[in-house]
Amino acid sequence: MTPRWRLLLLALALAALLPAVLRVALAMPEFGAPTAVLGQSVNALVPELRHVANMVAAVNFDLRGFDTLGEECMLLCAVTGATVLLRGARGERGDVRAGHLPGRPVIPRADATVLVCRVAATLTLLFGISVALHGMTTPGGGFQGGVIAASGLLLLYLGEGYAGWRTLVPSPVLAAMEGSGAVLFVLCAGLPLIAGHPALTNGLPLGEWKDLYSGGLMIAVNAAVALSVTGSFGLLLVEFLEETREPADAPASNEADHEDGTMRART
Amino acid sequence: MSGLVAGLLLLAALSGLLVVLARDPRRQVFAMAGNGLVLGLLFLALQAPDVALSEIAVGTAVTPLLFLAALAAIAMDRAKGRTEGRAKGRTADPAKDQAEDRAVDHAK
Amino acid sequence: MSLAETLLPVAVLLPLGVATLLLALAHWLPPRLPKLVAILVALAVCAFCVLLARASLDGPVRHWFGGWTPDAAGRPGVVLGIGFQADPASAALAAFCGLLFAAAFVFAWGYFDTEHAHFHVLMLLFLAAMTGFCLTRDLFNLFVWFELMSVAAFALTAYPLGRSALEGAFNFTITNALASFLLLAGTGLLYARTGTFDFATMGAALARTGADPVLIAGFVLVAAALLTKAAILPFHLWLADAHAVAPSPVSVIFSGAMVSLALFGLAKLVAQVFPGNAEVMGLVHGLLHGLGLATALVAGLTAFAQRHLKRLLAFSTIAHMGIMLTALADGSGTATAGLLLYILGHGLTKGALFMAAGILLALRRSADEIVLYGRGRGLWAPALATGLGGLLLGGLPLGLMHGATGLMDLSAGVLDRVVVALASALTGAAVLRAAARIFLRASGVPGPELLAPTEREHEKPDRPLWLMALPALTLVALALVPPAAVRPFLGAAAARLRDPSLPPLALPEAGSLDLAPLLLTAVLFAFALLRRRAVRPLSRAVTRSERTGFRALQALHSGLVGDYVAWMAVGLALFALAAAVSAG
Amino acid sequence: MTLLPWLVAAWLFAVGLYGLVTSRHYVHLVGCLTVCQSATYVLLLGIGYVHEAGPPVFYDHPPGTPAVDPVVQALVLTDIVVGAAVTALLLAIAIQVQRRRGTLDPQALRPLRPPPSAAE
Repeated sequence: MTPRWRLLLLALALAALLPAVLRVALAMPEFGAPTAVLGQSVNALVPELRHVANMVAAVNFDLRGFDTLGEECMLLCAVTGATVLLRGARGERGDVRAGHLPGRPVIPRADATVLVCRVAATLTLLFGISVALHGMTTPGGGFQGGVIAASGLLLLYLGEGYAGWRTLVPSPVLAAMEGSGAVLFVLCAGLPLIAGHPALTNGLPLGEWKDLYSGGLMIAVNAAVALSVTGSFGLLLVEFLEETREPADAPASNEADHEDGTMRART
Repeated sequence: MSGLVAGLLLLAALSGLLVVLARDPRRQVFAMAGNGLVLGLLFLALQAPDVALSEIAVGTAVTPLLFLAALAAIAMDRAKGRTEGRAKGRTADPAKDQAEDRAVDHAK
Repeated sequence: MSLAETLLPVAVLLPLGVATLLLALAHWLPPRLPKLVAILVALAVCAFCVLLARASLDGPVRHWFGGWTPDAAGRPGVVLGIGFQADPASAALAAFCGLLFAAAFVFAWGYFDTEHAHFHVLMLLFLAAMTGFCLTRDLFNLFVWFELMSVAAFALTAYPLGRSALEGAFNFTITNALASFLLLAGTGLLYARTGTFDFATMGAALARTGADPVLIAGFVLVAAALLTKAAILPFHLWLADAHAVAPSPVSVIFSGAMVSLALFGLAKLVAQVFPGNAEVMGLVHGLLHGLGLATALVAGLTAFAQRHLKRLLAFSTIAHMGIMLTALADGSGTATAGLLLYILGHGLTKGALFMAAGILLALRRSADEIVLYGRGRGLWAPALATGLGGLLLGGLPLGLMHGATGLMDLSAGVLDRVVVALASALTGAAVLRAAARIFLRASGVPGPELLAPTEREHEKPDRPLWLMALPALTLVALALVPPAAVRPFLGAAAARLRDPSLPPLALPEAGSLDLAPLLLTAVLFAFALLRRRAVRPLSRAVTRSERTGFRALQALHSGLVGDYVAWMAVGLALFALAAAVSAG
Repeated sequence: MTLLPWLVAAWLFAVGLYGLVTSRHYVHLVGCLTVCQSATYVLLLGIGYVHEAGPPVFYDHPPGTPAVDPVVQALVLTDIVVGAAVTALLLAIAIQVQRRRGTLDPQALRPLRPPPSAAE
């Protein structure tokens, strides 16, 4: 099909869909006045039942915790898949990585840059941990905290340069974090079964409302998610940034593009 | 509906359109980050701070970054391809294909 | 809690736990261990689900995660948590997935010698997603497993990193990601109206509300998503790309279980959530039925015009999905029983056929029936699997698939029976033609299949033949089990898919011996192999028009992702128009 | 006016589809997919919104004060993860496609192609 015909086909389909969309939009429960009772029931019942302030966290880590387990596994699956795809061309062994090749141009950075980046990375990491820790009481939680913590790795990259960054952030450790976070989650789900309770039963003391420790098992699940997400996104960033470095023969990169010719002449 | 929510909804519709219309992938990345920010604000206005926080972390920071990294990798490969020539192993040699096919067809 | 109730979540948690453990310990494990563990886990899942299927014969086995039973809220119609429910059909299908995975793991033994067990991690997550998809009774939870299944499948398709594999995976990912958005949007609409995700509660709420565009739209979006996964026209275009290029052990799972599982999910939703809504049931009986027939016919013809064995098998899968969709649209008890049996029989047969294709890719370095002409001689095991598989697809009056067709025919009209017979004959004859060319060196002048797309990729060769042949032959042998052996179970499964309290359905003994499809297969097979070079003007004209027709089919399956997306929009528009017509 | 959220959701999905169909670059195509996905965020959060209500976090205001639906928010969180996961996979595939084929134009890329002899 030529692009023109394809566009025409889409236009026809969308034109046919338009009246249906309008009919459905008119029949929807009015915006701002939903009729679904589940959400309001959660708001009414769960603070009492679980002693937590953040209802979204309660839904994510307790009521519908099993969804979150599937979601974490999905992330892990995607990261594993992306790793396989990207490493396929580079080879899987860490020790023959581009980052360890001798002769790579080291771009000098000002001491101030390095320092600022180190401080900022630490602060980002702490912020991420704090967001994750306060997941039961304020907006945030393991997922958001994990993403923020993982993005702190990027600041390290900016500051340390490639080689230093690679030694600071070993990908086996990230993979182990990702995997062990998910294992912890599976244990949270599976251990109650051994005691004869349903999976993911929240059997720990619930703690005090608005307290850092509130929600019982949710704390452990939250920590598992934080660990797994940090590992996953960290690994993802590492693998993608690795791609911007040329493996093997030509040590070209974004910053070193202009040096490319001279490098190749030398080798 | 408050004017704020309505305005942000319209802005989201507009920024989504811009993401699609930015045909150059590099420009699109910035449109995408903008779209993520608008969506984050919209979610905040819709009283969903948890979602807003993740959308801003993922939609305006991590995802655009992955796009930039991918684009850098692609640009590098293009540059390498220009210097080395394209034929080597990338596209199968059509002449060889044809010869092999003809031999097979004749076998019957 | 009874043992069965405890086992219910374990069927998902075990593969998930082992996969994550393998990932966490990847750097420190001996390379052979993950392979062995993967096989054991798949067999364990299979065994657990068999136990669940047996236990659920006495009534459904339920498990409420976190103890959030429907009573926990103390408000009627409010289900706070997620439930799993094993009825005989769901548990049996989950067991079948475990079995197929075990066979695929054995088949793939030496294939993936990459480090860090990434292949096995992905496959185990895939398995967990499939069992979760079978056993859940929560619509959003279904979405989560649907998506995990998709993500694992995307990664596994691209795993070989070949040119075609990457592009096939790209098309697969884009179309199926769109499908998942549709599923989520549909879930949202249904939630907006019913305020729950639980199948049973949602069904009760739906029965109370009458005609409602929101509910119909919710169904349409959910159905479109599941039909995309199940590769029903016009959402089917991605399948041939993905199944043809994925590594063979993965194609076994794709064609054997993944697509039919999506159809099973739809059947379950139609049976448990939507029976109270007349408009939706009108769409099911009308539009879905028509789409099923069209799919069977179009894909059957396209399969007949393929030369790449895996692509041929992929189109045959689409055709058989169409046949299953007609049974789903029929919806009667016997048709549902037929559908369940067909899923098993087709899955086993197709799994074996993809394994045979994989053996050729490994040992003869091609899957193109014209390139492989006569080069399969001496490979008796894949020859046997391909021959028997082709005969089974083509309507051999033995085994599970034939029993299933017999059950489906009980309530089918004449048109249905003709189309089903034609589609199975086309796919069976296509497989037999390829087998005759590859293994027997028998061939007429190639017809339109000469023009079909192909690829020169091969798979890792140094694997022992018996290790690949054993699972293939086992699957064929299982497909040949007489349907009478499962009839009592099947009756209970079909009835309880709809309502757990229904008594088992009394299924009739095998009906008359229907040889029509097999005869049609034989005719088409003879036509393919006796074809001579067209010399006379009349036969030339016939050949030319035939080529034009098949060119149109090839053009439809263009491999361009933009086309696929446009056709998906057309599919949605079809649903919208059909709903508008039925609403008057 | 109250139709606006639903129409915006439909618009975002349609615009995304338009982008997918007309795109000439794999990476651009992935960007269009994220636009399609943002339609589901808007739809779901729109479904859960309550006028004059606060966020479903009872920290500053006690339980019992009106709050929007937390369940759909949890669903959207899952959805965002799905989006990131799929995007990462697609970008990884795109990088590899560029390496093997030397182009990223969807119009030039199709898995399995007709054999050269078919041209006749």
